[in-house]
Amino acid sequence: MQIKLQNFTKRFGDTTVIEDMSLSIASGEMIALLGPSGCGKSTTLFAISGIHRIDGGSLHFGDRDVTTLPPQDRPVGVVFQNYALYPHMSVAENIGFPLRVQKLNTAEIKRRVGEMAELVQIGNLLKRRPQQLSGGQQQRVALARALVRKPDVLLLDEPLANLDAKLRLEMRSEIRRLQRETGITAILVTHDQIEAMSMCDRIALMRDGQIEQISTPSEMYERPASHYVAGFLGNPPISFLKAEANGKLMLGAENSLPMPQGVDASGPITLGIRPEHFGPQHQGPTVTGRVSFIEPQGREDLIDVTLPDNQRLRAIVPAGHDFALGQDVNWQVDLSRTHLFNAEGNRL
Amino acid sequence: MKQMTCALALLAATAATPVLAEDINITVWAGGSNDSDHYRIDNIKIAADILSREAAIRGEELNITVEGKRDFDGWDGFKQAVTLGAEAGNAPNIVVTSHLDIAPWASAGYIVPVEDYIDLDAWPLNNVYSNLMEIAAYDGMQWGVPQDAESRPFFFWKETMEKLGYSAADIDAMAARVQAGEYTLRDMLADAKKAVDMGLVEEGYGFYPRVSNGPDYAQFYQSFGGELMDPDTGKLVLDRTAMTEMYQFFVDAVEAGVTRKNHIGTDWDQWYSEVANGKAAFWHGGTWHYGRYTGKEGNEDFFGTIGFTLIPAGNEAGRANTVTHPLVYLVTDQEEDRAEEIAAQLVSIASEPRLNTLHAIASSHLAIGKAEAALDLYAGDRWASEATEVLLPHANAQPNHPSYGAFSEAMFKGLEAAWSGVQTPEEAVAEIEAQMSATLGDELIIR
Amino acid sequence: MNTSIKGNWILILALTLFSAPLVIMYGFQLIDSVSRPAPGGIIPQEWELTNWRFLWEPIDSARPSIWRVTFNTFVFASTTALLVCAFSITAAYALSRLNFPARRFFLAGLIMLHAFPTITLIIAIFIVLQFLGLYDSLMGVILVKAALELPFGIWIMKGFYDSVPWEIEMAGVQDGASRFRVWWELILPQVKPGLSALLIFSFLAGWSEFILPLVLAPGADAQVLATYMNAVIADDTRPDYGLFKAIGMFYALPVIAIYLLFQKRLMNIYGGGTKG
Amino acid sequence: MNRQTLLGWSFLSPALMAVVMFFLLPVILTVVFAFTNMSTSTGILGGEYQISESDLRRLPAAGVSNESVEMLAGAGYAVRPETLALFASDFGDERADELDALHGGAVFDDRRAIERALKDLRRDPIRSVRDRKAAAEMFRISILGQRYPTEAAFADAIADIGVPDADRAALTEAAYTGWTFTTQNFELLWELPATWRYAMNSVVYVVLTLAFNVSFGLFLAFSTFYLPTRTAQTFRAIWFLPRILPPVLYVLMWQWLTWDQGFISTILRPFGIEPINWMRHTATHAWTFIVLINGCVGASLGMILFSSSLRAIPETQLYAAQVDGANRWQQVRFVLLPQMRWPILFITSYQTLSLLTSFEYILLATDGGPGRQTEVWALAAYHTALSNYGGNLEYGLGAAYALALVIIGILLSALYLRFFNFRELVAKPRIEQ
Repeated sequence: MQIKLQNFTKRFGDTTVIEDMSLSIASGEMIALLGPSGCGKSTTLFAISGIHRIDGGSLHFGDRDVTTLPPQDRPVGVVFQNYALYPHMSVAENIGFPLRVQKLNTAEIKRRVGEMAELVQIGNLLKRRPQQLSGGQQQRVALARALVRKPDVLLLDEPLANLDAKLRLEMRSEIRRLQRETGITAILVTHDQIEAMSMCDRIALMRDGQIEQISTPSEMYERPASHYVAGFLGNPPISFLKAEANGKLMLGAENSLPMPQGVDASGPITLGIRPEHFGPQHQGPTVTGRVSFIEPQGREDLIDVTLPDNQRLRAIVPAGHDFALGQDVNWQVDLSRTHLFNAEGNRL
Repeated sequence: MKQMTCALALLAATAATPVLAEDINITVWAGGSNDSDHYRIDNIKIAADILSREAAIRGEELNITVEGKRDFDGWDGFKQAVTLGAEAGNAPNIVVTSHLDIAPWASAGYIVPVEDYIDLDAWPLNNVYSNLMEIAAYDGMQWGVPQDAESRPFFFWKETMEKLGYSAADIDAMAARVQAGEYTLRDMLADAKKAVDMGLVEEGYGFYPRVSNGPDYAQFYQSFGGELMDPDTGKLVLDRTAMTEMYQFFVDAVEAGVTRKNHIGTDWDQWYSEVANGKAAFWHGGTWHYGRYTGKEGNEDFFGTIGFTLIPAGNEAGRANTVTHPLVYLVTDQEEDRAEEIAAQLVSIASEPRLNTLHAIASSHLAIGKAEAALDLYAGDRWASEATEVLLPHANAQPNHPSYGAFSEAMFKGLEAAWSGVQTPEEAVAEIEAQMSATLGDELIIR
Repeated sequence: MNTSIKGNWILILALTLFSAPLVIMYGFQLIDSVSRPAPGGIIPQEWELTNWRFLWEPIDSARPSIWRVTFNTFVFASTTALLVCAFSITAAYALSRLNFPARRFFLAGLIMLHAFPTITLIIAIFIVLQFLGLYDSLMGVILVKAALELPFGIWIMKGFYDSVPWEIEMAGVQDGASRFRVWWELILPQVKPGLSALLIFSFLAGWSEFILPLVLAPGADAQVLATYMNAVIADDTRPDYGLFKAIGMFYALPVIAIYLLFQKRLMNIYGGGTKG
Repeated sequence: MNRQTLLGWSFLSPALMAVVMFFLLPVILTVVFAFTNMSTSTGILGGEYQISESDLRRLPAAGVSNESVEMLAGAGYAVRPETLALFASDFGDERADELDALHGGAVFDDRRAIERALKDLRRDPIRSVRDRKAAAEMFRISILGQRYPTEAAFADAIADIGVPDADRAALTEAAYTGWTFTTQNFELLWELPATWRYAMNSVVYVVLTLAFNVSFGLFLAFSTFYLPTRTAQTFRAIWFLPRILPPVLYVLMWQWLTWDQGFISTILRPFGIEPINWMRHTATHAWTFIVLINGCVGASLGMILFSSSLRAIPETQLYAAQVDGANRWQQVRFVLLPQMRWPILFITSYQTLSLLTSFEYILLATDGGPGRQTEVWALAAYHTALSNYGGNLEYGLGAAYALALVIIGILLSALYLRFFNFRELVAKPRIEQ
C-alpha cells in the first residue's frame, strides 16, 4: 500500500508543529522517521494513524483518501513505545482484541491469533498476562496485535527504546523480518540513527517539523544534504571545522586544504570530516595539530587533535599505535569524502 | 376559604347519596413528647375509633388509619419538619405543638382554623376552660384546641427550708406569701446564699434553673414587671428596665455562688436527678416534672420533700406569676377538605374529658376542662388537684404573635450572654434591643 | 534508618500519650456497651447484654424498629455509593480523556465544586427537592447526597484515569474499537482500584450522613441510623450511655469491618485523588 | 458534532444534571432568597391575600385611609334580603322566613353567633354542624380572615365591599402574606453585633483547627514514618477512625468523655477536682474541645497525605543526611519538611474552605453554646434558616448568611485554581478524533 502525505500541516493550539510537509512511501517499503525529540516525527506518525487530526493537507493510502477517517477505520497497526498491552487481558486476548472488535467468531479469532503468535514466535505464551512477559516478549505481542488485523500500514513508535541493548539487536532484525515476510508498508519512528539505518529502506530525517532529507541510509550517510544531516548521522559524530574558502580551504593560519574537486566556493564555509576519514592511516593532504584526548575503544581508539586555531578534529585510529597526549601530529585527510556546507548549512 | 365554602356546600348537597367505604389516613405529629406523652397520639386513635363507630351507626363506612410520630430531634427538629413538610405539601394532618406556632403558621397558610369544622358551642369544646381556648385562638379565629394544660411553678426543697429556719407552718404558707408578693426573688436569693454558705447545698445549687431556653424565662421577665405584649396594640413589648433587672438577677445569683456560671447546657438527666433528690434548694420547672421526680428519679415522698409556689415577684414593679404553655392540636391545610374535616372532628373527640384525663394523669399535666376534675382518675391524683388549684388561676400565656419566636430567642440569647459573663446586663439588653428593633421593626414597643 | 521499637521509645511514648484520649474513648465505647459501671464510676461492674436489647425490642413506643432503620441506612448508603460511582466514572472519563467543547470550563467548574460550601445550600436544596416531589423521601436524600459527593468522586476518578497510559487508549482505538468500547473494555478495568476505593468511601459517607436526612427526610419512613441515634440521645428522659453506646457499636460495626477489610484501598483514595 | 463530542456530553450529562439540580439551581435560589424577607410566616412558595384582625391596626401606617379600615372592620355576618335569598335557595323558604322574623336586619360579629342563631331556629333548626357552617357562610359580608389565592380574587372582594379605589393598591400590598424582595437582610447582618461575633468565631475556629490539623498531621506522619510498620499501622488506624466513624457516634464518645459524670470528671474526682461539664463549662473549654473534635478528624487527612508524600521521598536522601551527621530532628527540619511544602499548602487551602462551611460536629457537640460562644457563621446560617427552638425559620436571612459563604467559597476556589496548576490539569486529550 502506497502512502502519500501531501502538504501536511499540524497545529496544537497556536503553535504550528508541522507545516506543509509532504512524504510518500512506496508499497512494501519500510521508512524511518528519524530526528531528535520534538521534531514532529511522532506527530506525523499519529496523524497517519488517525489519532491526531490533520489540520491541512491530505493523506492517501493508495488511491483512498483517509484524511478525515477516524483511527478506528484506518487500516493501520501501531506498535507503541511502551507496547500498550492491555494489562488485564492475556496474551491471546490482547492479540485477539482487534478481531473481537470486528465481531469475528471465536474459532476464527483463535485460528488467527494462533497464526500470528507463531509468526512472532510466542505460541507458548498465549495464556500469560503482559506483566509476566519480558520486554522482548511484550514487544512481540504488541507486534502481533498490530498485525493481526492485516493492516495495510504498520506504524512503529520508538519500538526498541524500552529494550536493553542485547534485545534491541535481536528485535531489530526480528521486526525487519516480519515486515519483509508480511510485505507491509511500515513507518518506524525513532531517534536512534543506527536503528533507522539498519532497519529501513529509506530514512526521512526530520527537523523542526520539516523533512530535511529523505533517501536511503547509505546515500544519506555518504551525501548528507545539509550540515544538520551530517551532524545527526554517524557515531562517533562528524567533526565540523570552520574554514575560509579562497581557492583553498584555510583552517586558521597554519593549516590549509586544497579545494575538493567540483566544488566552487568562496568566503566562510563549514567543512565536515568524519573520524574514519582522518588519521595517520589515510591518503591525502595533511593537517597539523596536537593530540589532546585519547579514548581507547578496544579495536580502535578515538583521538582528538586540536588544531593551532583551537578547532578540533576527531580521528579513528586502529589500536596498537603509540601516539601520546600532547604529541604534535601531522595527519592525512581523505579529501574526497569530506563534506562542505555553506553558511546556511546546505551542501556545496 | 371561599373554595372551602363551596366545597362544603357541594358536600352538603351530595350528603344524601350513600357513600361507600371511605378510607382516610390521618397522621399526627407531636413535638416535645416523651414516652409518657403517648396519649397525645393515642387519644386521636381512640377518637378515630369512636368516629368510625358513629359513622357506622349512620350507615356509613368510614375507615380511619391514624399514624403517629413523636421521636423528633427536639422542638427544633419538630418545627423544622412540620414547616418544611407543610411547604412540601405533605404536612401531617394533625400537629401537637406550642400555641405560639399558631400565629406564624396561620399567616403562612399551613394550618386551618378548627372552627371551620366543629361546633365550639357543643360538647366537649364548650367544657374547655375559656382562657385556654383563648390561647388557641388568634386574630379572632379559633385555630386549635388545647391539648393539655400545665403551669410552671417554683419549687423548693422543704428540708433545706427547715434547716434555714422555716417552720412547717411557714413552709405551708409559702405559696400564699409568694402570691401576695411578700416573698420575692431577692428573698429567695438571700435564702439560697444562706443555704450555700451553711453547706446545706453545694455551691451553684442554691438556685438551680432550667438548663435551656423555654417559656420559663418569660416568667422571670414578668416577675420584674415586664410585659410581653401590649394589650391595646397587640405589639410585643421590650421593657428595658425589667429586662435589665431580670438579667441582673441571674448575674447576682452567679456572683453569690448560688447558681453556676455555666449552668445553661447542663445535661437534663443530671438536672432532673439532682433537683428530685434535694441537691438544689430552689429551682423551677413544670407541673409535668412531678411525674419524672416521682417516677424515674425515685422521689417517693414528693409532697413531703418538695414545695411549690408561683414564680415569686422580682421587685415592686413585678408580680408573682406563672406561665401556662399549653400544647394545642392544630389541623393543617390539606388538598382534601375532607381530611381537614375528619382531623378537626378527631381533635374535638380527643378533647373529651375522659380521654384528656388519660393524658393529663399519665403525663402529669393539668386538665383542659372543668369536667375532668369530677372524674375519679383526675380527682384521685393529689398533684393534679393541688396544682390546678394553686397555679392555674394565676397562669397567663405567652402571646400568639408571628414574631414572638424571634423575641423569645433574642431574650434568651441576651440572658445567656449576661449569665455566662460575656456581657454585662446593660450591654446584653442594648444588644437585644438592637437586634429586636432590627428584626421586629414596627411590631415592637420599647419601653 | 532505625525503625526498631527500642530505638524509638520516646516517639512511641509521645504518640501513645497523644492517642490516649481516642483509645480510651474507643475502649469504653466497646466496654460500656456490654457492661454496667458502678454508679458514678467508670470501672465495669457486671457484664451484660441488656444494652443490646434494642435489637429485639423497641426501646420506646414511638421509634421504628432498629432493623427497619438499618435497612434504610443500608439502602441509603449503597444506592448513594452506586450513583456516585456510576456518575463519576463516566463524567471523570469525559473530563480526563475526551475532547469536547467547554471541557476546560467544566474542569474549572469541577475544581470549584470540589471545595464548594454545599451544606450552606441546604435551604435551596429543600426547595428543589420539593419541586421534584422528593422531599421527605429516602430517594430524595439519596439524590442530594450523591450529588454532593459527586465532585469528590469525579475528582478522584479523574486522578485515576489520568494515570492510565494514553497509549492503551490509543492502541484500543487503533485496534478498531469505539471510544465507548475502549472505555468500557480497556480503561475501566485499569481504574478498578480507584473505583472500589470510591465505592467504599461513598458508602461510608452515606452510612455516616446526618444533616441531610435530618433536614430533608424527617419522616419515619426515611429514618437512618444517624438520625435515629441522635434522636435517642436527644431524648432527655433516657440518659442511658450504655444503651447509646450499644447502638453506637451497632452503628459502627460495618464501618470498622469495612476499615479492617479494605484499609489499603481506603488509604488509596487519598493518595490517588488529592494530589492536586 | 463529532463522535467524541457526543460521547463526552453524554458521559458528562448525568453528573451535569445532578450538578445543575443540586448546586447550580440552589446557588441561584440562595442568591434570590437572600434578597427576600422569606420566613416561616411568609411561607416559601408565594403567599395569598388576607386581611386579618391584627392587620387592621397596621393598615393606617401602610397608607390605607381610616374610612377603608372601618369598612373592613365592620361586622362579619348580616341577615339582609340578599343574604337571606341565598340562604333560602339552599335551606328552604320556611327557615329563611323564620330567620328573617327573628333576626331580620341583624348583624353578627362572629360566626359563632350566627351559628347559634341557626341552631336556635324553632321549627326546623339546622342540625348538622357541617350544614350550619355552610349556611353561616352565606351571611358573611366581611372579608376579615378570608384568604384569597390570587390578587384578582382579592381585588374583587375589596371592590365588593366598597373600598375606595385610592386605597386598593396599598391594601392589596398589605394583605399579601407571602415574601417580598428586600435588602433588609444585609442591613441586618451589617447592624447586628452578633454577626461580627459569628464571623470572628469562624475565624477562630478555622485558624485553630487548621493549626491543629496541619501540625498534628505532620507530627503523626513523621513519627509513624520512623516507626516499625506494625506499630505505625496501629497508630494510623487509631487516628484514621475518627474520619470514618459516623459523626453522631464520634461526638457521643466525646460527650461521654466530658460530661459531668463522664470520664474526665470521674478520674479527676479523687484529686479533689469538682466534676464539671468539661465541654461546656466555659467558652474556652468549648473551643478546646471543638478544636480537638474537629482536629482529630482533620489530622488524619493530613497524616495520610503527608505520609504518602513522605514515602515518595527517596530514602537515599535520609541515608545521605545520616552520613552527613544530621540527627533526626535535623533530618526532618532540613531534608523532609522542605519537600512537604506542596502537600501542606494543599491541606491548608483545602481545609480552610471545608472548615469554614462545616458545622456538623459543632452542631452535635455544643450546638453553638455556651451562650453562642461557639456559634460559627455556617451554624448561624443553619440555625437562622432551619433550626431554632421557636420554630421561627428565617429563610431569607439564613440565605443571606449562606450567600456570604458561597461568595467566599467561589473566591477561594478561584484562587486555588490559579494555585494548583490548572493548566496541567486541563492538558488536552491526546486523541483528537
